[in-house]
Amino acid sequence: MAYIEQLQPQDLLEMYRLLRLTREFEDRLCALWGHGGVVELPHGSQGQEAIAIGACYGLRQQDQVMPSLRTRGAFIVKGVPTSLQMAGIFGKATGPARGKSTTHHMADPEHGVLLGTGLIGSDIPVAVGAALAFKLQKKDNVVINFFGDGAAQRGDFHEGLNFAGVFKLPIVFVLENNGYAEYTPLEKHFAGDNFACRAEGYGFPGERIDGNNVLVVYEAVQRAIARARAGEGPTLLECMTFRYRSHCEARAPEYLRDPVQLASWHEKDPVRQFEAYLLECGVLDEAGMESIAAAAQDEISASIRFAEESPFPPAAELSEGAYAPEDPALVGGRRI
Amino acid sequence: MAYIEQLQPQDLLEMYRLLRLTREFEDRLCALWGHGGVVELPHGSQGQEAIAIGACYGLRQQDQVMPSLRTRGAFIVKGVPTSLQMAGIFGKATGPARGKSTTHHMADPEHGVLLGTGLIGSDIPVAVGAALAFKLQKKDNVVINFFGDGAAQRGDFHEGLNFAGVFKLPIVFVLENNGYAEYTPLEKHFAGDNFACRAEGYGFPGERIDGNNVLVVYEAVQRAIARARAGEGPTLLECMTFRYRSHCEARAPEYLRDPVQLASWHEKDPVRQFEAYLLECGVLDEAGMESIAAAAQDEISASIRFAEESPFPPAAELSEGAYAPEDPALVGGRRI
Amino acid sequence: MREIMYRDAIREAMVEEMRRDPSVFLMGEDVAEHGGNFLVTTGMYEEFGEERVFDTPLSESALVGAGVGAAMMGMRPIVEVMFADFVTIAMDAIANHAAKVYYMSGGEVTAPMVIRLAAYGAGRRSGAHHSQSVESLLTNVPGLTIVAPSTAYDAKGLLKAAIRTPNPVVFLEHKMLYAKKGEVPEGEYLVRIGVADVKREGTNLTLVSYGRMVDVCLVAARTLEKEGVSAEVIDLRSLQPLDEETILASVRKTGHLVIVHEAPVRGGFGGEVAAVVAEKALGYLDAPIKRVGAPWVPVPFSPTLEDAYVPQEADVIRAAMAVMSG
Amino acid sequence: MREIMYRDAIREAMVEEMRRDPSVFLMGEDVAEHGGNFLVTTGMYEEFGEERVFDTPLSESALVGAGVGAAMMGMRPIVEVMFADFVTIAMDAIANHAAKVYYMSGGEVTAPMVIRLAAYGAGRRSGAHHSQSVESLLTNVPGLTIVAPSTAYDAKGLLKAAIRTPNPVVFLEHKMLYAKKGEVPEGEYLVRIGVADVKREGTNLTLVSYGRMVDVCLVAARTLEKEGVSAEVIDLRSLQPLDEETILASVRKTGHLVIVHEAPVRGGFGGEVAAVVAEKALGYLDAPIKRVGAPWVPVPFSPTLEDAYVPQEADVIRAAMAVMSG
Ligand SMILES: Cc1ncc(C[n+]2csc(CCOP(=O)(O)OP(=O)(O)O)c2C)c(N)n1
Ligand SMILES: Cc1ncc(C[n+]2csc(CCOP(=O)(O)OP(=O)(O)O)c2C)c(N)n1
Ligand SMILES: [Mg+2]
Ligand SMILES: [Mg+2]
Repeated sequence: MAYIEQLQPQDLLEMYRLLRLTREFEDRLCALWGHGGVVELPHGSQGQEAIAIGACYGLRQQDQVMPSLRTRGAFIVKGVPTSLQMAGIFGKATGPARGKSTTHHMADPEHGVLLGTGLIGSDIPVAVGAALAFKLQKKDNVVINFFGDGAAQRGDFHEGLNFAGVFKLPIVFVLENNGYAEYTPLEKHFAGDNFACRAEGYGFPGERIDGNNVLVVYEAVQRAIARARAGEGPTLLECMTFRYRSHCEARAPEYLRDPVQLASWHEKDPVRQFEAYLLECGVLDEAGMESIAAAAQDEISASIRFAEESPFPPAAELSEGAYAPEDPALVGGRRI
Repeated sequence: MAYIEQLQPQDLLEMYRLLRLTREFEDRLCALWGHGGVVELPHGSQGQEAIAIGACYGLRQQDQVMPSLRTRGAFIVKGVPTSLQMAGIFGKATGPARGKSTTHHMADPEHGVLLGTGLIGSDIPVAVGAALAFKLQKKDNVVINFFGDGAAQRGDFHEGLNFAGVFKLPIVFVLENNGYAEYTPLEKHFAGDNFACRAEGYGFPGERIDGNNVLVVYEAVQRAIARARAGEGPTLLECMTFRYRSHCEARAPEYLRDPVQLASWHEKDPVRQFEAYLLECGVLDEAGMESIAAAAQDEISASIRFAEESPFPPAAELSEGAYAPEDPALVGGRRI
Repeated sequence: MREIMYRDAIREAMVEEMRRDPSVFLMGEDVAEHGGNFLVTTGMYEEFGEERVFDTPLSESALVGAGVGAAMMGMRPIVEVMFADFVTIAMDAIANHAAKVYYMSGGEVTAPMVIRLAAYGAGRRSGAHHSQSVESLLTNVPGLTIVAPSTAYDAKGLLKAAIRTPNPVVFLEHKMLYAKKGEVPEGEYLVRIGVADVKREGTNLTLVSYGRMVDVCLVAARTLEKEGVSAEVIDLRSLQPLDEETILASVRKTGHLVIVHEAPVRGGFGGEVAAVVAEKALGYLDAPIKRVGAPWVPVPFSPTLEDAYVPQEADVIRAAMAVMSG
Repeated sequence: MREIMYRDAIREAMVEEMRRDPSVFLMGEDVAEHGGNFLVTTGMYEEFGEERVFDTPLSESALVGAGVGAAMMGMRPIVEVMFADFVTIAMDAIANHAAKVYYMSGGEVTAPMVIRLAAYGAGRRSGAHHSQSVESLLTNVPGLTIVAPSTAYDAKGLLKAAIRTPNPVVFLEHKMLYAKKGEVPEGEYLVRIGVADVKREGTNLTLVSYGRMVDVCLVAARTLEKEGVSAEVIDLRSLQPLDEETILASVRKTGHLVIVHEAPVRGGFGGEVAAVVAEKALGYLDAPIKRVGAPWVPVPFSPTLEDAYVPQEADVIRAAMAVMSG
């Protein structure tokens, strides 16, 4: 395991902090839902955090991530302030795009987050296009594209991965296989044995890995990134995981799911798992654990306060910004 | 090879007749192009005939075929009169849909030909839907869906095959891999080693076979059909072949292609190959060969005459038939 | 009479038709056990079983495309597209295949199917990709039939008619109408496709609308009454075919026309209505035709912005007063 | 002045912009060695090499989607969709992504790209899926800019402007115009997007058109002259933005309006033009507004049918005479 061996204790602690912060964000958000304030319907990533943290840890600022609906951790690792995210979830003017779009698919060029889309899977060709830009610009940056097992059934998954394979683009496809597309279990939308094998049909490697082990994810993604930066092309990583919450907060966690299966996954909790490892190898102690937990609590509390206290965007801003300012020498006429 | 062993001499002779007739149709059509009469731009299937003949031979009338742009033989085996096809190519009222549509994507419910589309690959989900109907209707008919290596890069290939796999539908996907999508060679639109492996990602078998050997194709398709009729689901067959003509008659056969490669495929000609086999095993002799060839010539000559002598549809028919007649109790108002 | 919700009326139409005709079936994403995110198909899986009510993979193009293929082979599929915004990934199956089947086959093949573009429109803080009014992406496509009911009664009657027609029908369901209650007879009835409904009679202003905006027009009409303006409110119910006669008869009577829809104005269906009147009843117009619609931007997420995005009673009244005084 | 074909003008615009700006590149199906089925991109691969002119797999959704992603990252892609009819499989990337990038990102990200919807329209016996006029699938989508040049001069000038704008532009090329010759200056010039062109001055009838139908209107105008009708012919050139002022100024002068496009009438862009006039120049109209367009059917294949499908001079004249006598 070449890459994780190079991780220093502070790296491990930082990964742990990011895991805790992400978990804290999601738990607090889900708890707030229904009690006013939260406007954007939460699609909790609890149980899947290791994928986003492991995949994004150590990325360059210029490296781009295209998050899925369930990759809160990607925003956090890339440095998108939790206060900005929370404000956006509250629909406030201090959120992304001053409230014009949801945070689910927010863009943050400053931190290397690509603008996504509400159409699951349609973001894949767009992420591939960002990787194409890097290749054409001769930059050795990479794109990490997250999506779920459901998204993998979209035509855009196929066209996007084939396109990336043909041009050997610097992109890592991180498939979060949590066994469900909304309320449809995997066996009802997929007859294959695994998704990793699909990579062969595009001419690049695919691998199924444990998505609940942050170090396993980190190792696999770093290997894929090295390939990508070296111009050797894409990699598909199928990360096996499970979500604790329902598809969204409109339903209870057990809705249309087996409580036993749910419980079994709690056993493999990515945060606790990593925590136990760190305690065991002495990188972390109870005190450190507590302070990291407390810091996470404080940050999210502050973010919620920020969101609550922020103003809504004035209605007047509605009609601004459908078009970037254009040189009058190039464009005239009336938009409407 | 279970299925070809059951073929009787008259079956082999009939397959040979169909191969010759298809070749004759295509050669005469390409020769006519540019000399008036032919309205529909020919996309010759010369060199690939064994796929259509081998795949469609022995199909039930109720079995449906969804041809590709290069599956002339499918129309012929399914019994669509060559005179009707030729008349359509001439744009005559005696052609499919009385000239309203091209013959490329003609429908012929009487002979089990599904309405295709000019959008390469978009026909796949539609063919899958026909197979879905058979399953819902509890009929053990099958659908044979032909398409090329280019079409296999469309999102609809992916969505269609996954859909068919999930519902175990009675359909056989026949991929005509002729190494080109129009003028783009395979290596420029595909980085994988083969297409057959993609089937694994959909949960059903895929196989690469010799598309220039009509018996090899027949055997593989019959096996797949048996699976399909038994409710065991789809199969993907990648048939390796090559087209002698250019993508269409707008260009010469050698245009953007290697003459040596072209010549090498002529060595593997599906018609001559089968002919040699039949002569060798004594099913066919020179005399029989001649009479079959002569009959094919006569039929195509007659079809061309029929097409030439047929009238064009009167302009008045233009605006009829966008909607099936509707019960006035259900629909009123103005269409336009 | 019994009052039920728009969503229940849609379900009732599907259930009645599926009991009547074994070739009718429903497929879509999470329409079976789950019963749909807007509870439209709740209970149907339990009654009809997984052979006639089933979930599909997350593949809208295959979903609608397979519907076309099944329809061509004698079935009568109802396909639910979870959010109308997703029509962009099913456009080809709708516009290039379903719509052209009958013509391209010279009348030998039909594609009797209903494509339910569910939960269209703004109002639920769903963002730019779950809130659009997509009708104009389809209104210039010959071969399609397009309906957009505004009441539970029409939803049931139109959907039953749609399921029975031999041609493909696009059925638009506004997400903010799902919970709206209305009188709906228990039993069998049909609403003719292509026939508008005069929701309110009036003498000096015609308000033409469809979908969610019909109610906005009705509220505006009551206010206008106080201003001395007697507004007639027409619910098109169907965009294709279009009930030109009802529109023209009203305009000939009132001499004033305001067209209201939730979609943005430019390139919206309101232009078609205005053009029909400007060609066939121009002489009866006493004032310019005005259109009310959303501003020229994607649908925003934040409540303050989204609420301002959706045309309101005030917008209709402003346009109406301008027309009356113009 | 030098006369070149429409297709050559399009190529010249791309070549000049690629020489000027290294971030501009071209991708599409068979645009490189092959140079495109309509010879539009011939020679570009030879000049710019495979890094800036390259073929893509048969994947229109990925083609346009990747264009959006590359544009968001600082490139200026020109993506060629081989036939405009295929827009149905790239709709999502165009309408749901490219069009919304700037708004959804709060102005932090732009998607400067040109989507060349090539070879649209009827006339070459190409059948229902290679002959459509698809503009109305896009004219109700905020965020897009849509141009449809009718001459070689405009094609070059508009495309150069389109490549330089920071917003996504849909560029419509009519297949029957590719071989049409016109005067085109050798060097650098731009045609402003959103500005219509008065192709012919007239005093008592306004013919508004775009794309291939502009020439049909010009021929009709000459014939009408003999009938004593002085027709002004306006080539919109851009549908979004729309040059309302030029349309309105003309109608205020002539008092008569006929709108002509190749797409079917119902739901076509002609409705938008009629609505603008019916709102802003109604008082100046001396007669009903008429629209001329294709019948309500898919584009047929057979020559006799396809020729009858495309609006002809006679159709324009018939409508014009009806308006003048109405
Ligand atoms: C094109 C499209 N179809 C359907 C939906 C509705 N939808 C939102 S999330 C989702 C399931 C996604 O499943 P998956 O990709 O596995 O991601 P997960 O939610 O499991 O993380 C669906 C069907 C959508 N947003 N876009
Ligand atoms: C969606 C779509 N894109 C592009 C085209 C133009 N086109 C027609 S045939 C073809 C190549 C098809 O290649 P393949 O599927 O391998 O079939 P082949 O012609 O080799 O038999 C292309 C790109 C089309 N008709 N439809
Ligand atoms: Mg999932
Ligand atoms: Mg091929």
